[in-house]
Amino acid sequence: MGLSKKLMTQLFTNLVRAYHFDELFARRLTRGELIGFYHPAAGHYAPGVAAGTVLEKEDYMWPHHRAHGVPHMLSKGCDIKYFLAEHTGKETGCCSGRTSWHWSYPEFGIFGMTGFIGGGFSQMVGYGWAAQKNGRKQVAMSCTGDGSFNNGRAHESMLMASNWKLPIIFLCENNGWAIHSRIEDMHPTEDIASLAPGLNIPAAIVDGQDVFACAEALQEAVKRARKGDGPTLIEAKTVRWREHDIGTPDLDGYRQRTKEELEALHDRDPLKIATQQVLETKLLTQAQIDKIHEDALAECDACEKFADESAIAEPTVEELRASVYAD
Amino acid sequence: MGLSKKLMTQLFTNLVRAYHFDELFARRLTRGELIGFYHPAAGHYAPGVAAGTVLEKEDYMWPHHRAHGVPHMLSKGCDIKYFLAEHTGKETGCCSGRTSWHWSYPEFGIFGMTGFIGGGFSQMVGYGWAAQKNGRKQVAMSCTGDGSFNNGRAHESMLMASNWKLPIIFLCENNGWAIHSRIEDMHPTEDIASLAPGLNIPAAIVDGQDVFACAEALQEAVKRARKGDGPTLIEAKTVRWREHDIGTPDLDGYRQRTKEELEALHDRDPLKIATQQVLETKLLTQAQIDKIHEDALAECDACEKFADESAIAEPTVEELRASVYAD
Amino acid sequence: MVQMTYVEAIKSAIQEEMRADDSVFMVGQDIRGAIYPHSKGLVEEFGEDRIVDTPMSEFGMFGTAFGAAMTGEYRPIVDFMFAACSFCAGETLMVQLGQQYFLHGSQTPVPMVILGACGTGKRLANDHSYIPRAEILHRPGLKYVFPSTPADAKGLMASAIRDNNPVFFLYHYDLLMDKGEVPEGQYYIPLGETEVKREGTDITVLANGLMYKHAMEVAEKLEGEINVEVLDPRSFEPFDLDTLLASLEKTNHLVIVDEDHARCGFAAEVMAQVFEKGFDLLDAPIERVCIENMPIPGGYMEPTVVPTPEKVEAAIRRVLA
Amino acid sequence: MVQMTYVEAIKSAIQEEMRADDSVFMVGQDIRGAIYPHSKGLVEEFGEDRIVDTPMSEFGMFGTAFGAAMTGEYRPIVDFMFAACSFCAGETLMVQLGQQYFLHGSQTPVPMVILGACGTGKRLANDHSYIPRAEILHRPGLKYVFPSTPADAKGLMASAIRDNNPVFFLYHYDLLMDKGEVPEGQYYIPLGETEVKREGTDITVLANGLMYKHAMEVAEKLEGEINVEVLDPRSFEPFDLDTLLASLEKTNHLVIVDEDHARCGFAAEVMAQVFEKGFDLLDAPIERVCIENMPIPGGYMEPTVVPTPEKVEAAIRRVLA
Ligand SMILES: Cc1ncc(C[n+]2csc(CCOP(=O)(O)OP(=O)(O)O)c2C)c(N)n1
Ligand SMILES: Cc1ncc(C[n+]2csc(CCOP(=O)(O)OP(=O)(O)O)c2C)c(N)n1
Ligand SMILES: [Mg+2]
Ligand SMILES: [Mg+2]
Repeated sequence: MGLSKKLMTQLFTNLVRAYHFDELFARRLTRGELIGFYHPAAGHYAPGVAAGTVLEKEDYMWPHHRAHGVPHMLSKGCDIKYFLAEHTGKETGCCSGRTSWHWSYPEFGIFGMTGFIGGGFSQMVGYGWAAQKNGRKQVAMSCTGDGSFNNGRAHESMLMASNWKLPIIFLCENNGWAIHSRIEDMHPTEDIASLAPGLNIPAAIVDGQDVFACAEALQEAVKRARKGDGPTLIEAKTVRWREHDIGTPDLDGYRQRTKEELEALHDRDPLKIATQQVLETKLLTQAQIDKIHEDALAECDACEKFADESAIAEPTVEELRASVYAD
Repeated sequence: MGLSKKLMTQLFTNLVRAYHFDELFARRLTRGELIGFYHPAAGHYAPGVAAGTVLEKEDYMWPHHRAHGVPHMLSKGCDIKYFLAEHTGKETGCCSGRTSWHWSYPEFGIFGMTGFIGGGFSQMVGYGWAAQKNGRKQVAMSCTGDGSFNNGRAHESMLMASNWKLPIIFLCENNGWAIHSRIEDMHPTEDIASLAPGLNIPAAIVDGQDVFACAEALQEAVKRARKGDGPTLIEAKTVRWREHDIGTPDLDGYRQRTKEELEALHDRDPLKIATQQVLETKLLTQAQIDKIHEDALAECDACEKFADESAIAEPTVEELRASVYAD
Repeated sequence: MVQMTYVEAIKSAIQEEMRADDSVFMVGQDIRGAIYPHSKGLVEEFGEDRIVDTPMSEFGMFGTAFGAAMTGEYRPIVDFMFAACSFCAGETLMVQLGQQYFLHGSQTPVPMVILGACGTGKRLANDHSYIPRAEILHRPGLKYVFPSTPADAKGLMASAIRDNNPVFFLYHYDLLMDKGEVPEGQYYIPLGETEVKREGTDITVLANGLMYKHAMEVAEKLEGEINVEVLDPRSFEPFDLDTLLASLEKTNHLVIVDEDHARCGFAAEVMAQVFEKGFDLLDAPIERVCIENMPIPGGYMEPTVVPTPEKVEAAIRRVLA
Repeated sequence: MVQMTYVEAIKSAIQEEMRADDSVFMVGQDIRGAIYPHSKGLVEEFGEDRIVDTPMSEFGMFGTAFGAAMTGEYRPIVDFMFAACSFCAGETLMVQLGQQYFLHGSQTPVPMVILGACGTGKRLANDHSYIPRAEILHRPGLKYVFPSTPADAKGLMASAIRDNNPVFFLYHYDLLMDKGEVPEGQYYIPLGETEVKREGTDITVLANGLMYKHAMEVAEKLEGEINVEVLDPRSFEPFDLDTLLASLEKTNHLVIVDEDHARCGFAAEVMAQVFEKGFDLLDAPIERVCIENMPIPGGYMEPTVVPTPEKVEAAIRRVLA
């Protein structure tokens, strides 16, 4: 395996953190302690964790909306308490409580998001362009779902990245679904990666349930990008154990997803797989693993405490008017 | 060759007509006898002629803006006098003189156009959808340039056509240029056709200077579509002997296109190639060919006469107001 | 008359029209599974050929409807899920759609409905809560309706489907479960009829959608003190100014409430038209109560920037002061 | 002061700013070859790294500028060739661009210029002649300027590039070759200053771009008979109402000429603002002279639907009647 022990430990730790944060966000949404909606990871943790972990702080990133980007952001080093505060409408939120669910961590190369899927592909070209020109060997990581590759923005973004050999990694987190729609009905080939040759982009397909496999492929792609060899498309095959967003029926078209299908998806639990790997390779002991879980839970608690104790964001209209434009 | 003699004669005749009409439009624009602009075919005649000729009247079509769709439309059976009248601002114009350069031949499955390249890809899906559902075995032909395939609309249109096996033929008229931009700088692979496998669409590359080769490939694709086997991408490699639109400098990036390059492009003149073919295969005699040219020139004259003698379209504002909405 | 909710009324119009006319079909994302409830059960009744799910390809999805409409054989409904998603279809929707018929010699009608849900209240910020309105009204060739009640929902949707032009039918999340009396069977509200929803003599409030509810709430509250007439345009294009002018003959005072940004909005347009056609009818300047000229924030600050019953009441009092 | 054309003035501002600031770059289609003349010669001076040609991928092209601007290291100019092409970037331009800064906590400025040519006169019909205006003004967070003269062209472009927000800088085909005096070196016109371009006492005409020329033509013609004051907003957002109100204090009459569709247009917005802030200043209703609410036809019928000097004069006479 081409991953250092340090990186593997980080990946494992971030995976555990992503898992616990996903539980936290899902629980809070269900209890009415989170504003808006929540699109749970529910099995779909590893690609985002890998993407965030292999990057440097100053690299650019577009996190995926799945799990509201938390796996990606926490792995990149962002403190999730600001995002949770945002998601609960607090003054301390990463967008000053103005969105309920948008991220913004400019120091980490994460500038915001949009509710329009595919919207990130467009600005990704600009991140890549900036990264290429500024000479600091930054890269830009685009994390989006399988469904987003059916959008024309994906085509334009990959095409321009390829033309200009921009340092962009296109990570397709393919969980096989877009809301109620099976990828088989929405995308004409088996793999999203099949788009890459037509755009002269190298591609790889990896097991999205294996965080180490994801990281290896992504690390390779990041290396290529930093060397100036251009973009890569990485397709990580992952799963979605639950409904698209909490509370929405979990349908296959217009019929309930079957129990059998859902159960089968649990065969490959990214946390179990990673745990087995770190134990087998003796990277970590059970005691160390337990400690990682404990720390993650403590971090979750601290974030909740921070968010819950922060004041509600209720600026005056004058304050808001004064912040529409930058000086 | 899989083409009937009748079809070959039609193709040759339409090619001759397209050539003379292109000269006519170019001449009129230069003389100020045409409103707006004109994007001459200048070597780029054959794909459009083939596309129009292999279709039935009731098939749907999106003509290419190159030569303002005239090769396509005349080959499909449209009387060009209405288009010329439109292009000269006359009451008898195919859009009642409201556009100066848009086409509209609804009885021929040609419903209009737009100045935004790529705009046709979108509605093409609807034509294909209608053609598939109405059970009359219609097909829809999309004719656009190489440049348009860099637009996301192309991706979405081909993807949906592939998913639904719509009877659409995507003809890429690849003349190697988009205004001043070389395809090599704008598209990351050698062929536009390389996009097709990633979308599970069969594709073929043909010599766009050989009208018979184009027609053969397109006829095959039309057959597939009528049988219900779905879309095909046909890439016809053609040339552009002149500037993008008349009066614009003929640049390669920001330098003049070289004489040598332009001269080399003339090596493969579609009219010469076709003439040689019809003579060699004894499809037509020189006398017959001469007659075809004569008839085409007479047709051009008649169109000009019609347009020039038609009244200028100057409706009252009340008349215009009354025609914004359909009843 | 039957009691039904606003969303049931929308669906009921779609059902009636689809039963009556095979050429009506619906295309959108996850509409078979009814990600938004107006399409619930439609695929079971009409089948997958007429309730069509597409990939997340807004240009292709929109084009499916646009192209099919032009062939003259179909009357499509394109469902953008949340209404602002319609902007994802770019110039095909914003420019081509409205000009197609007129520019090409008024030969090829484009009978289609553009459907989307929107409105503030969910606190999800601009993308999801924004109501596309003035941008659409500004583009010529596009009709636009927005229902305030279940009966409006049914009657406007049915008329939108029957219309031979592109009609935007947008509806409000927050009204979905509102109940009301709705005529049974096919029922049409002609496009372009402002409705006097509540009679009054002191002041006219022009309001629609959730704002209509705010206006009614304020009118009830002020009952006895100020006699508020509430008008609902229902159809923003075509817009029936005459009914408004008739109301102003009586009240001589006007407040316009619009759940849209003020700048270059519908409220400004109505003010301009009243300026042009009813200048002498007014005893005081018109007030408009709109969304602040800023992207709609989510979280707890939505009420700070969108019209509320309190703001409507204050405007009424200022105009009458 | 030097004499130069409107298009030279645009270019000169771009050059000055690019010389002064390495972070300014330009991205568009066929701009190296200057398919529209404002970029002629720029690639020779600034190189291919800063004058960047893209494929016909409007989302990617727009995103190059949008993304680069957000990184804080670049001040891009994105050139859409003809201005309506900007709609091809769909919701990224219409929704994301204006909300990006504010929604995300006012942390990440988006300093960029959106450039495009437009205007009637070429008879090419709606797509090419249409001036995107009210749709942009309606979307919060976007600034918008449009020059009428060479000096405006230079000063507004320079300020647009220096601004830390997205600024639409659109210009008119028909003014390209107009000549005028232009200050040498760096020259800035602050955004949001209506200019009194011609003093008068009887009536105020607010007009911009080609319409400004029409207004001046009419003012000269009426000289002696009617004393017309001509105001040019230059910047539509931010818009300086105060200068207009000051003018109305004097003239008490207003005609607004706008080369845009009337419905929900800038003219309506100004009428609304005057209603709100200057109701008592007016001796007669305002008239707006705008494009008819229909897609702009090409051919010979353009003058029938767009404002002409004759229509402006008629409006002035009606208002003063
Ligand atoms: C432009 C746009 N179209 C549709 C939607 C509604 N929508 C939200 S998430 C989603 C599916 C996304 O699927 P995918 O990209 O595979 O990501 P996943 O949720 O499966 O992780 C859709 C259709 C949207 N938000 N934006
Ligand atoms: C959306 C859009 N972008 C840009 C343009 C300007 N434009 C007109 S034709 C053209 C190039 C077209 O190239 P191609 O598709 O290869 O067709 P060709 O003209 O070479 O036949 C461009 C960029 C446009 N009309 N619409
Ligand atoms: Mg998915
Ligand atoms: Mg080309």
